[in-house]
Amino acid sequence: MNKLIEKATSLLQEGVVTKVIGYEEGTEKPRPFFCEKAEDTSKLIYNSRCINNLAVYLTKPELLGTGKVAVVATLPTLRSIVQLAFENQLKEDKLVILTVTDSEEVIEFAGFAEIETYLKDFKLKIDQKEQDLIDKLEGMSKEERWTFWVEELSQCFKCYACRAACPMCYCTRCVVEVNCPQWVQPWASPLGNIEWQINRAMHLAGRCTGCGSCAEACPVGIPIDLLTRKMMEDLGEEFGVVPGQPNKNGNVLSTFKPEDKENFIR
Amino acid sequence: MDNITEFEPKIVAFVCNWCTYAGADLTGTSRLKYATNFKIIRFPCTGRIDYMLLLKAFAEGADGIIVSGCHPNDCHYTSGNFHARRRWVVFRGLLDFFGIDVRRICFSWVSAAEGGKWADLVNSTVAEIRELGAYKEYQKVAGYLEKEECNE
Amino acid sequence: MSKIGVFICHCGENINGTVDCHKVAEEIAKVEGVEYALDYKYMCSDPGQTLIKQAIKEKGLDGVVVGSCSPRMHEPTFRRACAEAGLNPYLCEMANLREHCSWVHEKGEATTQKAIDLVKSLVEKVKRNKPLVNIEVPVTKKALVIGGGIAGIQASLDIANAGHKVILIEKDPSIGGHMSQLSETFPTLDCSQCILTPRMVEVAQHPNITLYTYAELEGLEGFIGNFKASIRLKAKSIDEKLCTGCGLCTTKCPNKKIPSEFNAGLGTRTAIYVPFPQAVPNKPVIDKEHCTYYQKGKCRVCEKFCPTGAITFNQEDRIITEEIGAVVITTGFNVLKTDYFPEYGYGKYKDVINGLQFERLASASGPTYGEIRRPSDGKIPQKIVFIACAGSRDPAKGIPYCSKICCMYTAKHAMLYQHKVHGGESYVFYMDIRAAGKNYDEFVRRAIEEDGVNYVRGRVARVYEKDGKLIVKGVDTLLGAKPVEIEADMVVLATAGIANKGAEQLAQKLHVSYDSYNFFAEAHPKLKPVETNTAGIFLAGACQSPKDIPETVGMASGAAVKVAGLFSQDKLVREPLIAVVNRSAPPIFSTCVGCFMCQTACPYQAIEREEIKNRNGEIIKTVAKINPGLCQGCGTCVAFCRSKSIDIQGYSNEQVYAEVMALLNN
Amino acid sequence: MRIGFYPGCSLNGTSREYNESVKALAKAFDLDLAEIKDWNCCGATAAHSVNKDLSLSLPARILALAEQQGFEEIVVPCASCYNRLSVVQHELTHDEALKQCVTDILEIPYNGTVKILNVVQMIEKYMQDKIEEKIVHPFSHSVACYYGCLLVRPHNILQFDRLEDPQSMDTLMTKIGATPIDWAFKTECCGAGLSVSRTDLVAKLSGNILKDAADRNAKAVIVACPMCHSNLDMRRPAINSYLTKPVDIPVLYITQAIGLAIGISPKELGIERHFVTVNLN
Repeated sequence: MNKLIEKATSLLQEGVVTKVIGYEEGTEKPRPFFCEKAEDTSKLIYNSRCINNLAVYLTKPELLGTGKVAVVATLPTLRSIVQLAFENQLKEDKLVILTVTDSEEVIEFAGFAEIETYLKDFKLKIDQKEQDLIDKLEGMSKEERWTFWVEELSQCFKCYACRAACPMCYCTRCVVEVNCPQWVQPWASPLGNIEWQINRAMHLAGRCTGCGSCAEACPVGIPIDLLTRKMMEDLGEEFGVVPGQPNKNGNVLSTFKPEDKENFIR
Repeated sequence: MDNITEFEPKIVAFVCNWCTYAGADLTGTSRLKYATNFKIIRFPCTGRIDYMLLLKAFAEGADGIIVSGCHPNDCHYTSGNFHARRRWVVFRGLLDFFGIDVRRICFSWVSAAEGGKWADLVNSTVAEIRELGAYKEYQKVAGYLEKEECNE
Repeated sequence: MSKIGVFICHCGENINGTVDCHKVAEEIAKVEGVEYALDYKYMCSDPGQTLIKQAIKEKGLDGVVVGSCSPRMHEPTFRRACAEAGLNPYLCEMANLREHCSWVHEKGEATTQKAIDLVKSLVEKVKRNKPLVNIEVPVTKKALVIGGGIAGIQASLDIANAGHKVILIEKDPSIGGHMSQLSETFPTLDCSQCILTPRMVEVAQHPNITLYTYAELEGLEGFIGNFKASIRLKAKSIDEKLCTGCGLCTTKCPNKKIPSEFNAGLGTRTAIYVPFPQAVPNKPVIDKEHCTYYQKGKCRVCEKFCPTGAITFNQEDRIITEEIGAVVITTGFNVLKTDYFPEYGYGKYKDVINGLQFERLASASGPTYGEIRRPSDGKIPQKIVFIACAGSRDPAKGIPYCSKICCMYTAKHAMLYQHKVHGGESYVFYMDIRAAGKNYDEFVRRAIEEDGVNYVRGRVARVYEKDGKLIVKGVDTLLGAKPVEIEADMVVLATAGIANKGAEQLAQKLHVSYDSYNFFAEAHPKLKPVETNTAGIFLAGACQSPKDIPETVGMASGAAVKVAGLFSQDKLVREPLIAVVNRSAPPIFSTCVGCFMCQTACPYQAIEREEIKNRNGEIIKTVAKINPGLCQGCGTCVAFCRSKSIDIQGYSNEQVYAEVMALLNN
Repeated sequence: MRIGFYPGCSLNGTSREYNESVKALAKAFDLDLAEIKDWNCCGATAAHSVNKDLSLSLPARILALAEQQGFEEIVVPCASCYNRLSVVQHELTHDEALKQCVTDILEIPYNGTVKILNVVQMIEKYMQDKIEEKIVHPFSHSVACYYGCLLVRPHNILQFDRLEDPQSMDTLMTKIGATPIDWAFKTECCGAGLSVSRTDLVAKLSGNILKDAADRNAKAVIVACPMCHSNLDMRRPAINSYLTKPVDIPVLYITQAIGLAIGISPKELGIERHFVTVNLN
């Protein structure tokens, strides 16, 4: 792991960056760590247990400050970074993006383009547990699915942790805060919760990179990531959308092909 | 077309101003008849139609929805309908995964010349929705708390 | 607390026959915010409108709903009425009680109830309407015409004569286009150049027209009334001020073997050249690709002989930018080359030529001075075969459409041949004769009946050479599909008219759409034939689809009128029903997060990036901004925007939301 | 190199010499042509003018058998068979439903994975770069390469050579020292199946072909189709009675021409089976 610590130390010592965003050991699991002093770099860790998507901090100027910032990025984080960059949310010159390979080598990316090429070698895989659940749901009848979600979402108390954890939810004003008109019931209620999740999913269409942070963050453990994961699969099949490889023409919902399917239109 | 005896579904249609709205006008001028429990809302283009409006309509007690605009390549704004079509492909998939009854949303292309098609579409939709009955599942969830005034 | 006025129209019995209009008015009067409601026989009539105006004044209404016919019918009427009474016209909405209610339902409770619901929902909408002012965009009264063929010439002259400035650019050294290459023109057989050249000269001399030849469009930005065009002036390698056009250089240039574009490859030209004697401007250019000096670094013969020292080898391309208010695209067409037809001899037989080449042979200014001679040996063909629809209407060649002009020019060619080669035999193989047009069919009949051209209805399967003859194997479908074989001396293919080289790239530069054959697309096939779907950019001539001279000239004048109409006002006034990106107080400035995906959704390139700067001029935030000149108000961006930072005036989220809600809860 | 071989009816009947010469050539270039077991008629023109299912199933069965017997490639010398097999393969790959219905009829799995080669393609793929070194006596004659209608049409399906002015045979001929003439009848119809019913028409159509070849003094006509061959060769009496000036140009299969050049005995190539005697140098 020391390669990463070396790198971080040198970056801080040479004053290339003002802070390194990475992971440190937490009480139960690794947690995000904003390392600002060279002497603290020893705390930095990186392993398969590091799952928070650190890209979420990169859209928060108040956290980044004015200086250059380094971030230790996992694969999902890299995908998010590429997507954010495509959506004009990141300043290339203000970021040092690092990742650690299986052989524990540290890679520093020259730019976003380089990340994209790097990502091409890693096919996004949905882990079996999730896939099974998706298949289970698809196996169900419409009514069963509906009951499943209504029950799951009846636990939701609108803490918006899912939103806070998602790197793609960077709007200054989220749709749920729009009140003329009040698109989404603001209070926690089955309808409001459903409306919120549908909005969330629609807003993540072609943008979700499947990091799973949303579900991870949910205090009551609602498998909301299934929505976006399922959508990711569909969009992949329908329009060839690949997470972490944005289509330069625009978002899946802001573009079209004349030959898009319309078998459902009368 | 007036069998008031049985259940009368509430149906709204979101249509574009240039093709379907005009088509519906033609239905009128041709004096073709359809059920009264069916109302049209005018939009500049199908591209303008927000998927949230559909959900809101269900929450507000709609049993069925028609979304209709210009045929491909006829869009007054050249590609609004193409964008809409994309949106509906994605939205339908999601709704279905949610267990929301996509049969209750009928998408169609109706041109300004297709007054007849519009009448048929409305009548068949009304019939189908009548078959399906009121959209209780959704309304139950919507009415979970006594209805609040959502606008304002 | 709003004061809405509701006016229910009986439309005679049209509405009142099935809807109880009075009841509707009564019920609506009870709705919160409705100040005044009444029903009347004919709302659109003068007394009807007066009722509305009075009510607005007396009751101080701040919103009006008229329940009558379709808004597509009378919305302008009632909005005007409101405006006259001092109410902002966009505070008036219409409920469609006729086409969408009374005419489609039987008389009865339900129908009346629906009418009430419809009006109610519009009342809720109107409560949220905002007064809107029409958009005014300044107009630069200068037009850019791209392409100096007959279409461009006509359009330029018409616009210029209407008193507006015109910039005409032409990629070749001279204006004139294909028409200048033609020999005679159907159906009158008057000499093409004789009728064209005066207009070319007029263009050159017109005070309102600036002509740039040897020039191409680099790029275009901006929007209707306010374009900025950058134009590349290709280096001519001569100083036009010094050059007198004496033409000595062109006679001295040692490099004489270059196939002449003007003569469709049948003649040759020099490296420094004037494309044809009547060229405008009549000054040479040096074709760098073929100039010995430019290629090998020595020669400069022209420079030695030029009496005025006008040759300037060091010249470079110049790029100029012009502010313009409208664009007319008149880039014309081209014809398929014969080598597209292996079965007709692969362009491997010199004497299989295309229609344009025949024009040159038949033209007095052509390589043979108007005598029909074979390119191979200069002999006069005693038997000639014309093949119509060479490529056209032939999906196998990828061209299912009809090129429209071939039937006529083929008849003309055959006629000219008969006139020039006495005792010559001519055959025309055709699918159908399409001679729709004033004096067109008569013209074809003349070719057949008076000039004795043999018309054979059928396709030609193959052309091959044998003992110096071109054997044309075809079929005569009018004689029981009897195979025909003709030993011809020359074969002329009426090759399909196709889009000009680079049309696609130009379309993309201009953001206008084009069809699958790269012809530019008109905004509406019937009602907007000279407009493109980009406001302020118009079309004329064969760049839209193959067409003949009269049609082209008509279309050019049409486009010119559109431009003149646009230029007739100082400001462009448009309905304000367009999208707007919200703005709010610092530090937010706008809820737009600047993902700019909306840009990719807009069909009109109407969304721009606005940089919000602080006092020191540092960029704090970059947000989307709608260009009111370009936005057409489809609202696709509105539905797409995740943070709901874009809204559309007249169909705002609040308005439609309220409308839906009101419609559903009764 | 083991490749499937589908002779089809003609190669066991009217055009045995074609069969023999293909085999001989294969041997010379040690190419192992294994006949598809239990093969059936391709249906040719007859089937698809009477019954669509039949016209699809017959060729499909052949292809299915080839798959079953583990062939990745099959050589189909008869232009008509080649045409039918390729067309059916194309139709089935582009219509799932149709494919299903045909497999149901066959009751043999069909995937359409087999690659179909005509003789020219076979030579191009496995022989052409070895031809020159093998030549013992160059075939130094001017020849008219006659492709016929089935070998190159329909182009969008076969994707073989140029539709209107094919070149593949001409190129191969130059390799054995021949000079192909530039003529206009490369892909004209020879009369094909009308051979029996309307011999007069065949005489006319084939006559024109031979006449042009003769006028451009070709010393031999080179073909790759049994039908063309039998019309140009067997119908010569009829043809000559149609032509004012009789023509005695021999008609050789491309395999025979190459065979002769690389020194295979005329007997082995079945040259003596022709009606029009072949006496070149």
